[in-house]
Amino acid sequence: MFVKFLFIASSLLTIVSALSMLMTKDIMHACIFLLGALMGVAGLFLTLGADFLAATQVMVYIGGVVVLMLFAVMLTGGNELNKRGLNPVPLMGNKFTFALGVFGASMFFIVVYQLLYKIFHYFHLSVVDSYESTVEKIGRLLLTDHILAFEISSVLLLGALVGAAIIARPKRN
Amino acid sequence: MTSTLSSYIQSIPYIKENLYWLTEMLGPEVTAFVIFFIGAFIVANVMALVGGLGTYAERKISADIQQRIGPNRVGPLGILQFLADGVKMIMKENIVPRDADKFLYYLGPLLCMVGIFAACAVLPISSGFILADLNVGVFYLLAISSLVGLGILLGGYSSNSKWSMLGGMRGASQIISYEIPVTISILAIVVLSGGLSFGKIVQSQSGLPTEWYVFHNPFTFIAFIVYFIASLAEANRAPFDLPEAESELVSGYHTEFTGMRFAFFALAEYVEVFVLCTVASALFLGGYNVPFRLGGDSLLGQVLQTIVFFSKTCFLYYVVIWIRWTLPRLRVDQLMTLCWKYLTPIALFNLVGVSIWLVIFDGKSLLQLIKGLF
Amino acid sequence: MGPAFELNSYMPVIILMGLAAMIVILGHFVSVFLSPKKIDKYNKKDHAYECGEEPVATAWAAFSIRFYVVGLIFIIFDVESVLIFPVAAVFREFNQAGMGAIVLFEILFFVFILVAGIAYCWRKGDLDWIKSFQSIPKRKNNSIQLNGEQE
Amino acid sequence: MMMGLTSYLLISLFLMICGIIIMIARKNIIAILLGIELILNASALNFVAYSKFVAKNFDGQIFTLFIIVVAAAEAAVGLAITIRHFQISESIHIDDATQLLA
Repeated sequence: MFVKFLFIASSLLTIVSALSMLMTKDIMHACIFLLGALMGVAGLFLTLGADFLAATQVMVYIGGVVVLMLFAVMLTGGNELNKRGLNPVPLMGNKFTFALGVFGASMFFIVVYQLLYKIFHYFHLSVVDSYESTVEKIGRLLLTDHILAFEISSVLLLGALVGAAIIARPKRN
Repeated sequence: MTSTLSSYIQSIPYIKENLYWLTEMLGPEVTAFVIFFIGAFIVANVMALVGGLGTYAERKISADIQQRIGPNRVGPLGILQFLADGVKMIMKENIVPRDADKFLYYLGPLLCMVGIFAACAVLPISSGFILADLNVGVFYLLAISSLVGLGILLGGYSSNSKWSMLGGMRGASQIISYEIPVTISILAIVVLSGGLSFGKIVQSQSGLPTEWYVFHNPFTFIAFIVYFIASLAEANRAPFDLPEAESELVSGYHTEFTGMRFAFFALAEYVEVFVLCTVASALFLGGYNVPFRLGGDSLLGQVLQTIVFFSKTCFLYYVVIWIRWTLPRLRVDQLMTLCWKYLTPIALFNLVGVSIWLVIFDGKSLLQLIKGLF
Repeated sequence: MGPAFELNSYMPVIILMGLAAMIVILGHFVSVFLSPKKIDKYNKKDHAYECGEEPVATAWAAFSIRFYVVGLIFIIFDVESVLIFPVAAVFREFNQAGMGAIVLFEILFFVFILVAGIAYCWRKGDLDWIKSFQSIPKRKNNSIQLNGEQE
Repeated sequence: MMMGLTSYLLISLFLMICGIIIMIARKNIIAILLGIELILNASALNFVAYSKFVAKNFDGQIFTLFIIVVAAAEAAVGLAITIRHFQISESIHIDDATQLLA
């Protein structure tokens, strides 16, 4: 029962935040709605039994990427300068096309839902309710099967660190 | 309902009968919810009380250090001073800066409070009463407490004044840069204890100081010092409270917040200091373990464990307040140099040292090795 | 293996988040309801506090880039510690199973590559906070740099 | 019924569509980077859903962990480029980023 509540709450949070990211005129609000969408996806990871991934998502994305986005917005002139790029593009259509689009999309989603539900039901991919702790499993897999990816990701991080540091270094004139 | 909280409540004799009555009446899921709600309600109130008493303790101890009396008007010995402050805060007028960003203005304190109170769910108060004994406990706590940095950044940004924005940015950059030494020194303990859940880490230590992780080996001792310094900086406390202290920053990111919003920022700060002291005492100083396991897991044992838990945490809290009123404040560049050029390399060195120690001595502590020699 | 983690044990987390949000929202509305609303005669009250003077220009000026470099180094080390956490949690088990040395080598390899990264940033001066844009060569007797942008 | 594989796929499809729309409709570089983050999250959600319902092992979760690693590195470098572009041409509107040589 709690799983169903968590599922509904986090999927609602994700969908509402993603939609309002589309609508908002203010870049800072867009960053905060990204934060809401990431929180929602972390909740969905929880319902899928990936508790370590939910905590990673919160720590890396919300503690790191969103903070970096906010810093970048502030460093590039804050709100005033960024308003220019956010007004709706004229070809986005007016109210009528918007309503038509929403109606079409919802029809599409309902049809696909019924279709996929039948297919997956046929292949017995019904709900599997075996939650077990993932941290030890992921740690063991990282050390045995995926050791190469583990080591190469440190080289990737080194490259990102050095590259971004060079780019972001103030100009020596 | 195999979670530790309900097993703890079932251990109280007369509770067991009504529990069955409750489960028949409401069904297992809802009783779990009711029990967890009561537990969470207790923890939330205890944390609010701790935040309030923190302000009182701070003013009383600082008065003691400066040979003056400190608050003694409201209630016996001034204990209820924080209630008076709370009421004063509620009665303050709600002034929002001119064209401040309303949505972010109210979101800042909310993020701070949610981040800290959600982190209180995993604190190991006693062997039975860990509200949520997640097996990603320590990692979850680090993740959710990174919301505070965001709350401070939003608070500073949204109040439309250059100074609070600068204070907010400085506060956020200080918090996120000091999160690295905290994370890496906690990693050193996780390597030794072999598990992420608070219950397991505290259980692997025991009551006597010989078994604590602080004295386990020299690397964990340095890790404790690095952790304590970095957690002071992460809570914007003591010699690192730069964002709201410098003269030209006036009061940093919470200048423009009046009344209740300011109270939420201050409460979040005091509860964060308490949470960080709890993590320090749980990871390094043997958490709630009573020496010689007096009282075992019975109800009396639980109460003893809670007393040991609060005494260790309050001792660390006293040290934090004591440091605040003795050490001078650091400049911005000294602050950042300390973090990136001293604490982070030492923390990384500790992590390497602890893992080498674990492989060579199979995780035995220094004292066990010395005992093994004779 | 590992204790079967019950999703129920995440219920207190959600409840505490709800309680904290409720405290904030309730506290705010109680304070708005109770607190006095003085009329703002000279409508100066909601000016941002600038030690009394008129607030000058908007606040959203561009700041120096050091804040970004700090955030950048933080996120790289944050991701590194996220990757090491599961490995550290399993390290003791592997050590008891006799494979401790291999895992130790893997962790050292992983950490030392990133230590090389921070050493590069240190050497190139990205870590120090006071760094004037006009890169005046460091005077031997480190007298005060007058025209450096001190922050 | 509700929590099957289909609902997770549809949510990640919705996130993907929102990400793509944001990348197309927005003219501000940082908003486009936000759209990229959304698309990466949509694929991560798909991986975890399939690894739970179909493969029943942990490969999907390991892959999502590395998606998060790469997304963090990408965001760091992308924002560094944006800030340097802003320093040079005083604007982060996508249409002003026309010359390769600063």
